[in-house]
Parts: sequence; C-alpha cells; structure tokens
Amino acid sequence: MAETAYWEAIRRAHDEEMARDPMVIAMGEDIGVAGGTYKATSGLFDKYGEKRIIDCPISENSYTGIGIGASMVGMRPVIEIMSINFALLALDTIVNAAAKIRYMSGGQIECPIVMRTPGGTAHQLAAQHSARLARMFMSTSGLRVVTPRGPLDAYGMLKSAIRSNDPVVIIEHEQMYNLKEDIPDEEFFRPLEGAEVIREGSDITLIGYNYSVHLCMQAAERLAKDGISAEVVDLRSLKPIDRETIRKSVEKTHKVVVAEEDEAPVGVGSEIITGIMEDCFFALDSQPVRIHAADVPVPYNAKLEKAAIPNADDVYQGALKAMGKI
Amino acid sequence: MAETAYWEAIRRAHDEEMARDPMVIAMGEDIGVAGGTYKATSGLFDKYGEKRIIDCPISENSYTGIGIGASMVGMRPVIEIMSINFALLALDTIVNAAAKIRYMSGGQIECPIVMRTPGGTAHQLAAQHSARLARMFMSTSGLRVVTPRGPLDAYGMLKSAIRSNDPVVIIEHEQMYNLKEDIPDEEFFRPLEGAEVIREGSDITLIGYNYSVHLCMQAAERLAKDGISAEVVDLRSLKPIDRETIRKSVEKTHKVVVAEEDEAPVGVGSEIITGIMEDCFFALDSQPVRIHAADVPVPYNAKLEKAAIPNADDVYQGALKAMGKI
Amino acid sequence: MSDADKKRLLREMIFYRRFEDRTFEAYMERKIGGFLHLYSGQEAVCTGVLEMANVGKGKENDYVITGYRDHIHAIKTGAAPREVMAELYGKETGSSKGRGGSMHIFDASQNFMGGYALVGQPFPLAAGLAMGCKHKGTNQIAICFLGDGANNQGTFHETMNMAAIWNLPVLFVCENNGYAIGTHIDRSTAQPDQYKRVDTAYNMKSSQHDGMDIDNVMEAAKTAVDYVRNEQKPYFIEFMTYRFRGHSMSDAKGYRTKEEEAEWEKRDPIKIYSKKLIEAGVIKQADIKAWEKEIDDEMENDIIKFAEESPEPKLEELTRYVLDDNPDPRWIGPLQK
Amino acid sequence: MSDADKKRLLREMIFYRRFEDRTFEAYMERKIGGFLHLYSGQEAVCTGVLEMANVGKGKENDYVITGYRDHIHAIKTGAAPREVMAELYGKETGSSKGRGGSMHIFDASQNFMGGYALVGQPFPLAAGLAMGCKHKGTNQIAICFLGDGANNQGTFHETMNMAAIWNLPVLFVCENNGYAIGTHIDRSTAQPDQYKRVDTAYNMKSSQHDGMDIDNVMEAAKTAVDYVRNEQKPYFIEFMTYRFRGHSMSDAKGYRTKEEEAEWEKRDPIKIYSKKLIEAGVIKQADIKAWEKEIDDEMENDIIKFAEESPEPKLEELTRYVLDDNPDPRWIGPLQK
Ligand SMILES: Cc1ncc(C[n+]2csc(CCOP(=O)(O)OP(=O)(O)O)c2C)c(N)n1
Ligand SMILES: Cc1ncc(C[n+]2csc(CCOP(=O)(O)OP(=O)(O)O)c2C)c(N)n1
Ligand SMILES: [Mg+2]
Ligand SMILES: [Mg+2]
Repeated sequence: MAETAYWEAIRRAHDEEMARDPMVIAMGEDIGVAGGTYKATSGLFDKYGEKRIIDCPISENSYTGIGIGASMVGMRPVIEIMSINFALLALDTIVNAAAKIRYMSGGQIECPIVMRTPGGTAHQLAAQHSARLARMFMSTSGLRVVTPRGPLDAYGMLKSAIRSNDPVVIIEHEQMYNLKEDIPDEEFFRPLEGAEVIREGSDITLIGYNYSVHLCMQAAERLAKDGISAEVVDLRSLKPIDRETIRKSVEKTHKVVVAEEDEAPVGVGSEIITGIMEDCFFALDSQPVRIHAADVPVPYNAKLEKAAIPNADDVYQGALKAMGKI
Repeated sequence: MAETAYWEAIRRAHDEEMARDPMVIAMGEDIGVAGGTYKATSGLFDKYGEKRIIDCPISENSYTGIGIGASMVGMRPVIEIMSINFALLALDTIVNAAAKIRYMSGGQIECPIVMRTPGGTAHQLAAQHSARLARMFMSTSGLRVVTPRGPLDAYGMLKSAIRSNDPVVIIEHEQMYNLKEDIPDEEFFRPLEGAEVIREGSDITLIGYNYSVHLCMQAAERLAKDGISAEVVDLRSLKPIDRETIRKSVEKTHKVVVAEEDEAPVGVGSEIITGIMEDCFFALDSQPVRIHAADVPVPYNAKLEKAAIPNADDVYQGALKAMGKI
Repeated sequence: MSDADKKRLLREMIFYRRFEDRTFEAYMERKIGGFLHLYSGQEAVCTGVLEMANVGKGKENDYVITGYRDHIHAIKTGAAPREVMAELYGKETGSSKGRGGSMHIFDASQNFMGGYALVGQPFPLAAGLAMGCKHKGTNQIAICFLGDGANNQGTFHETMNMAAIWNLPVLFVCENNGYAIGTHIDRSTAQPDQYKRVDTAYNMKSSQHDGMDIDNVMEAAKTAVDYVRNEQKPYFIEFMTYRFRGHSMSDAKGYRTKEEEAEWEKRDPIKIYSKKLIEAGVIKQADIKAWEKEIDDEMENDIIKFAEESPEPKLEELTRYVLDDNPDPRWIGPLQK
Repeated sequence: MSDADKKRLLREMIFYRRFEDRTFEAYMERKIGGFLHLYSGQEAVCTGVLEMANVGKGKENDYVITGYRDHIHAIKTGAAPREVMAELYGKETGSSKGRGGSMHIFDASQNFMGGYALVGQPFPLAAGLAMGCKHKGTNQIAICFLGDGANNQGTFHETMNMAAIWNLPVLFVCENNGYAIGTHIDRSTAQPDQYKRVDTAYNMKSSQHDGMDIDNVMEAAKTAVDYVRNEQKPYFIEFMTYRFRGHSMSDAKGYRTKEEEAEWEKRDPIKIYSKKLIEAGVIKQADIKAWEKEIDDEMENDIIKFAEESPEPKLEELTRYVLDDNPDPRWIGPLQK
C-alpha cells in the first residue's frame, strides 16, 4: 500500500499498461515533453518515446479521430483531452464514429479507445473552462462513461478501460488530481460497471458521482452529527447506470438526494430520479431531491461562482428537506 | 387562411423577415442555388441574392461561428444545419460561444442568431443520420430551444426566433416537412416559450414534443375509443420548459406518459418526470411512464429500426400501463 | 499489364456500373431504403487506384476507407458483391449484417474499414489506420477516398497537418467531381485545385490527374502508392472526375447544365477504356456484349437472389453489437460487493 | 509619424508591460483568480498593428477580437485600463461586469469583441464580424489576433476558405511566439511558416514579419490594414515574436532553454524602441524613468485602487445576462391561453 495522488495513480496505470502492451499509446496536447497539464503522463515521454507518448497539435477533433482509427486496427490509444470544454470539438468523432462503428459494422470492428478528460469547475475559470458535460457523453449508446472518485478507481478503472474493447470516456476532475489515497502496490483492476455504496446508512440515500460524491460524504458526516444515518452511493459508471444498487438503497432508506455539479436540465440527476420512479416509485416516502448548479454559464467572480455551484451544505440542506426537517 | 406545408411555412417566415429587415440573412449548405434540402429557402436565392442567401462550404463549425460573429454586430442570421447529426461539429461554437457571450460580456453583446436543423429518424437513414439530440442543446444555459410541431408553429416561431435577441435553436423533423395545416394569411407570431395543451382530457396526460407529439395525439384518439380521456401537452419549448402547464395538467389527471423519440438516458423524458417529482410529487397516483427509443445506434434494417424507435402504439400501451389497465 | 488484366479491369468497371444501376432499380422498387449514393462515372478512380494497391488478399490488404458513396470501393477492396447487395437490402447476410446500409458498408475480413456519412469524418480515421500500420510495422498503408467537398471540413486541415508531421503512410485520394451535392466547387472553395491546398500548407506531396482514363489513374496511383509505402509518408492525389447520376436518389440535378453533363459523358471511363482495348485489339465489341450478359445473369441469379432470399436480422438482436458481446468480467463490472 | 506619437507609443508599451506585471503581483496576492495569461514580450505586435487601424474612437473603431491573452488588446482598442483591472478583480465595474475575468475581456463600447478561451474559436467569429461590416457598408474591418498554435484548429482552415471566397474584410494577425503552451511549433506544425499555410491553400494574401520592432510591425500592418479595407478582402499577417513569461501562471517553462530566452530578451520590443528613440534624440533615458514613475502612480492610485474599491456583482444578479433582460412579449412567451 502506498499513498498515491490521483494524478500519480493515472500515471502508474499508463506506465504499467504501456510496459505490458506495445499497442497502448497515449495522445494529447502537452502530454509528452511537458508531461501533461495534470502530470498524468509525466516522465513517460522519456521512457516510451515520442512514438508512444504523442504530443498533439491543437486539433481535438482529428487527433481523437486518429486515435479511433488506430484503435480500429488493434491499437489501444489513451487520449487526453485537456479539459472537457474542448471535448465538444471532438464530439462528432466520439459520438458518430467511436460509439457507432461496432454497431454499424455489425460487430466486425471495435474501437478500444480511452478518452480521459477533466470535467468540472475549479476556481474562477469562468464560462468556457468550467463545463461538466457528463450528460452529453452518457446519453450516447455505444460508449462507456465512468467517473473515478479517487486514486483507487482512477488507477483501476483506467487499467480496465485500456483493456476493455469498448470506447470508454473517463471523466476526471480538476479539483481531484491532488486527492490522495492508499492503493495496493500489486496490480489490480476496478470494474467499469457498478455503483458502489461507499458509506452505509439507513435513513436517506445520497447519490453522487465524480466530485459530487465528496460533497455527499461531507454532508453525510454532518447529518450523522444530527443523528441522521445517510447512505452514500457513488455511481462510478454513468453509462451504463447501475440501477439495481440504487434501487436497493432507496428501498432501504425511502428517501433520496441526488447531487450533481452540473446545471440541472437534462442531467444525471434527472436520469437517476426518473430511474427511481421507474424501478421503485412506491418505495419513496418523500419527494426526491435534486441538487445541482444554477442554470447559468459559470461566472468568473468568486462569489457568483460559489453561488452557482452546489457545495456540501447544499447537499446537507437537501437531505434535511427530504427528511422533512425543513 | 391557406393550407400550408411545414416547409412552406418556414420559407414564408424567411421571406417576410428578409423583406422587412435587411439584417436578416440565411446561411447553410445547398440553401441557395439548390433551394435547400427540404426546400425551406427555395426561390429566395433569386429574390435576395447570394449576399443574403449564402451557400456554405461543408464547414459546419465555422459557418455557424461566422453567423454568430455577424450576429454580434447586429445581423440576424438564420443558419440551416442540414441535419442535427452534423450539428455536433458546430457544438463548440453554439455551446461555448453563442450561448455564453452575453453572460461572459456582462450583457454587453448579444447573439441574435437562429439555428434551424431537423432532428429525428426518418426511413432507414441509419446510425449517422438518425440523431435526435434535443437533449444536447436544451441542457445549455443561454440558449433557447424550440420544436415547432406543425406549420403554424414552424412559421410563427421562426419569425419570433428571428426577432428575439437570444440564440435560438429550432429543431425540426425530417418526417414533418410535408405536414400540412391551415395558417392565417396575415402575419402572426407564435411565442418561443410555453407548452400548449393541444387536446384536453381528464384521465391522463400525454406529453410530447416535436414528432412525438403526433404519436401522443394518435394514442389519445385510440384511448378515446377505449373511453379514456387523454390530455395532450406539446412542450413546444425545451428550453425553458413550461413546468407550470405540465403541473396543472398532472394535477388534473394524476397520471402521465412522456414520449420522446430519443434514447432515454438523460433525455427530455427524464427531465419532465423529474420536474413533475419536484413540482407535484403527491399529485401522481401512478408511476410516471417514459416512452423512448431503444438505447442503440439506429439500425439500417427497417424492422430493427422500427423496433428501436417508439411509435403511437408504444405511447398507447404506456398510457394503459399508467392507467393500471395492463 | 497483361491483356488478361486489362480485360479484367474493363469487365470490373462494367460490373460496377451495372451494380449501381441495379441498386437504383431496387431502390425504386423500395427494396432498398435510406439514402443511396451511386458511383457511376467515377469508376476509373477507385478501380485504378486500388489496382495499384494491395487488395483482394484479405487481412493482408491495405486499409481502405471512404464516405457514403462506398459500394464500389468495398467491392474492389474485396467485399463480395452479394454481401454488399444484401447489406443494401438490410439483411443479416449483408456486409454489415444489415445494420449499416448503403452508407456504411464494412468488411473487416478485407480491411475495408467502412463508409461514413459524416463528410470529412474519415480523414482522421484514415490517418489513424495508417498510424496503426506504421506502429505494427506491417508495410500496409491506408487509403482514404473522399470528395472535393469534404476538403472544406476542419478535419481535412487537422489531419493533413498531423499526417505530415507524423509521417503517416496514408494516401488521400480526392475524387473531384466538381460538386458537393448541388454546390459547385467554385462557389465553395477558394482554391479549386485541391492538390494545391496541401503542398505548401503542409509540406505534403500532392498531384492532380485526369480521373476518367484508367491508364492515367493507374500510372499516377502507382507513383503515389509506392511513395507512401516506401517513404512512409502521406501523399494527396486528386483525380478530376464526374458523377453521372444525381448526388443521391432525390436529386433533380437542377444545378448543372445538360451541356456540361453531355461533355463529361463523352469521357465516360468505360467508353474510354473500351475504345482503347478494342483499338489495341485486346477485346472485341462482342466481348463486351457477352460480359454484359454474364454480369446480368450473375446480378439476378446470384447477387439479387442472395439479397432477396437472405434472412433479416433477428429482432432479439436489436441491442447486440452496441458494446462488446463478451467482455472480460475482470474489467467490465459489475462491481463485486 | 510625429515625435509625440513615437513617444506615446513607447510609453504605451511600457505601460502595457507594467500592467501585466502588476496583474502578476495581484494574482500572487490572490486578488485575481482563474487562469491568467500575460502578454509581456509581444507588445509591439498588438500596439503596432492597432496603431495602424481605427481604435480608441468608440463605436467607429474597427472590430477587434482575440484569445485569452487579451488584456492589452482590449486596452489598445480603447478599453479603460482600470476597467480591465477591475474585471480581473471580478468586480461589477469590470469591463465584463466581473462575469468574464482575464480570458473574457469585452468592451462593446469600443468594439472590442472579446477574449475567448477556446483556441481557434475566434477565427469564424472574426470573419462574421467582417461579414457584418461589409453587409452594413461601414468601411470598418475586423482584426483577429491569435497565436501560432491556434492555426492547427479546423476553424482556421474552414474560416480562411470562407473569408477568401466571400471576400470578407478581416485581418488575421498571427502572433507566432513559437509555442503552444509547452509544445514547440516544429513539433506540432508541418509548415512552420504560418503565412505559407494560407497563400496557395486559399488564394489569400499573406506575409511574415519581425514582431519585435514596432516600426517594422507598423509598416507591415499599414499595408495589410489598407489592403483589407480598400480591397474588401482578407489578409493573413504573421509576426515572429516571443512571450517572456510562462504560458500562464503555473508554467515552469521546462520546455525551453535559458539561452533561447536570453536571445529573445535581447530583442525586447521596449528595449529596441527605447534605444531607437534615444538614439534619434526623440527622448532621453530620463524620460523613461519619469514615465515609469507616472505609470506606477497611475497603476496604484487609479487602476488598482479602482479595482480594489469597486463593488462585487450582486448575488441576486447571478442569473442576469443569461438571456435578454427585456424580451418582447410578443415573441418570447409565455403562450397566451
Ligand atoms: C458533416 C456533414 N455535413 C453535411 C453533410 C451532407 N452532405 C452529404 S454528401 C455532401 C456533399 C459531399 O461532397 P463531396 O465531398 O464532393 O463528395 P461527393 O458527394 O461529390 O462524392 C453533403 C454536403 C454530411 N453528410 N455530413
Ligand atoms: C480548444 C482548446 N484546446 C486546447 C486549449 C488549451 N490551450 C490553451 S492556450 C493553448 C496554446 C495556444 O497556443 P497559441 O495559439 O500559440 O497561443 P499563445 O498561448 O502562444 O499565445 C492551449 C493548447 C484551449 N484553451 N482550447
Ligand atoms: Mg464532389
Ligand atoms: Mg504560441
């Protein structure tokens, strides 16, 4: 076991997979000589050379497409898109090519590509650098979309994603790259499917993913002080969604709060709540609560930004509301 | 009053607005000399010339961006993107520029641009030409998104969209361009906000938008024969959503089916149902039902395609389910 | 080139023309749905270029990729015509198991990596295929056929740049038929000579050639294919050609004149090559007649019959091929509790 | 150019350098958040080009647009430095009312149409501004400043093509500082001479110039600006320059050598121009000292003071400016029942 930062965990997964399989390459802007904006590939350029750690021009659509093309002939490219905001430029090739090629070809050709990108607000990065956008990926058939909440999943899910034969989008978060956790020294994998109950509880279920799972944990601790036992579910995978784990938890607690960092309309929260309606409508004994960002482009000013983005207190208040305490 | 096809209604709106305001121009692929894939601008090239009816190269991202730039200095471009599938290529400029410029500039600069595009399945167009994708636009702050269900709205909403100072995405449908309706000869406008109860009923609420509203109407007629009185709500605007009209209807009928032509995860249906949970949870006396496409890239084979996409019978069956009849 | 090969080539082109005509008929009979884009008029380009590449050898083939106008490219690469037709009929025996249709013919067994409907999307995919070949050191190359209109997409620029700096073994074949649907190239493109868009701009080798005379095409293509394979660098080759039919089925061709069409029809690649071979004494007019008969027979009694009689996909398999059928449970969940 | 103007220009550049240095300090003090990209080293480009255009005249200005490295472009176009600083402080008095921050300075009153964070996004917006000017017949032009790295985006290609075929009056100014963050141009770009990417490829006029000597910049820019305005056609002008600081605040500059930096610092545009003016007897060293003092005073007592003391946006206004504040109810619902 060694304490490992989120970015180090990603780096280790790259390193091990590249050492094992010569078909694994990494592509992205500034990932080579410069080591990656979040250091996720630091040192690997020297180790694997420029043919396997490929610094790309600012051409998101096409280097992602090149990675997809390479994956069609057996390579296993890991694409880093420096920020999810830039991923919109590559959405055509992700949604219309990577996600559909297996289907359109009747199963003949697969695209074992991994696209990693941080999605989330950080500190005052303003409207064009604060996108979260998980919803745009998870609504596409043919993709897998996962959100590792910490180093353990960041390492284990990246390794699984590289070995999976499906296109996988891994959504990371600018505010999590320095998060630390003990992870085993031996190689391990974390599956790409399945939500996880990361805190057991009996009074209410708090559901989060990516950064918002940490807000749920903080809220749960505060609720505990009030004598409320909150169960926290980390979705982990946004596509497919593990509705079974959610159902079980809701059937136990009968109350639910879903926390998403994104603007609400047509988001993760709406899908989770609707799934609950479909799977266990009668198990709920209070209105489900959705915590989400304000429906505005993210403002630069720090106070406005803070007001726009949900925090642990919002989740806590949401839980009190679901509990009928306010 | 004259019977008018959907495409003619759009054409008339273009024509009148261009005649009135020299700042109105139209841009898109094959809209000029060729008259537009769905004839929405036919004849206008001869009337207004190539400076106002602008045939564009196959460069969706940048001609949309050029339209946005022109709108920033007072022009009112109407962009036709030949199919919503291609709109993903322009998503960066729509989501990161058009939708955010007013906010980022503190209200100084507006983008009065209209983007029209057909979204929907037609007949065996396969995975890369069958996208619906309303969800990708309606989840973006700073945009308006509307879906005219027939010639009346197609004409009246396009006119309103051209005059509005906000960026407006109008989602049309390949299967509706030949739909006919009587519309007044005098100029009129249809507002960009507000859902509409297009059939009154008391037993159940069927909610649709774009093409799916027609499925709801067909289902309602069939339900009537079974003695079930269905109310049909056309959302009309997907951003903002008129939650008040939905709430009123659900509080009257206590049962709801939402029909969307798109794949379900994170779609219009989930947002509507979650909104109902938030607004009138206790008014519902049965599980809300969501009718949606199968979660697959759209197959070419006609039978598979039919199985993948919801039809009026699916809505009807959904209603029976909500009514507890099956 | 041997006389036998010359005869074969001409026969191939006649077959391709007939194949497309027959799909047109089937479309009119509503046996084929969706969008259908025919290749008639441009046969010499695909036939000539791929004749100079490695095709028809299964997994040893060069990789070929193109847009929606893809039937002939698939067949010339090695796909069975009856499977391509069955695909157009949406059958389970089709090249893409009926899931893809006309715009999405795939044959992985022949390294035909697909037809794509999004204009410009194949550019980067092609460069990626080439990257794979180079990485694996197989000496295969990637060949990407696209139209003139596609060159206005951002992916063209981005991909040319990366193909050039990374020295990828990819041949970009521009089939310049002068139109993108109804828009003439002069109204959409500041530099109408497509090969001039890449030379200075990306330091990439490029050239322009007549695309109606297959001898011409083959000569130019040989140089280009050899260059790409031997130098392990990209090459952009442009062929001037014309499509004899509309862009797709619904096209009334109001955007071009009858005179222009007549002018180009004089340069029909099949006519040109037939004339040459007859004049050179390689074939007689009667040979062509005989082939036409043979081809018609094959078309009806094998190809169409196969397509007609093949089963449709099973409804239960609607959701198959979305993701890996047999994922390894170690990395694809569900999470162990 | 008069001596007074020469003095003014030098003083402007010194002011710009100081402005950026001061933002750096404020960033370190955590008065400024987000990403901060400084312009130090490249002053001669923006100052020289815009000196040759119409700026500082409010709504009669040419339209100017750029990327995230935008403070100086905004100021030279006509934005009040104190409002730019207040924007960096996130204040309601800021150029974008505190909503935009460093990467999104806007000043509509001066036709400064914004800084954008998405690399390559401003190309088409600029062409659109130019289309507006041409359509309205105002004789204004659009000027788009972007870096070398931006030229690898698809929008570059798509926009150059449309600007050329539609004859849009837009000047593309490429500030070639050799790097896109940490990636040297030779590793990302097949044609390192940026102006050669547009001449043959789009039949567009283009040229390359030293960007460290403002006289040089002005001479080249005058030709280009006049061409764009008079011919109503696009022009692509490239200036070779260097940024003295890191890409943004967190940049350790490990990708470039101290020698390279020293070499370029010798060509500091402020040094070059100071030396020229001193040698020509237009100014004395003491003038510069005096200006520095004046500038420091203005910076602290006006600009920073204004930024510090200005109010923040009101929380109640969080959702303002998302859509039109006062839409016409005839076309913006709600639907009448
Ligand atoms: C991204 C995208 N934009 C637009 C279209 C619509 N479209 C289909 S084919 C075509 C013209 C393509 O012209 P060209 O590349 O010259 O090929 P050709 O059809 O002449 O073979 C267009 C605009 C599309 N399919 N994809
Ligand atoms: C679409 C997009 N991709 C990537 C980035 C990250 N990024 C910000 S600046 C930059 C480098 C731009 O280089 P250049 O255009 O030369 O401008 P310079 O910073 O040198 O002035 C990159 C890659 C971005 N902001 N937007
Ligand atoms: Mg063409
Ligand atoms: Mg640069």
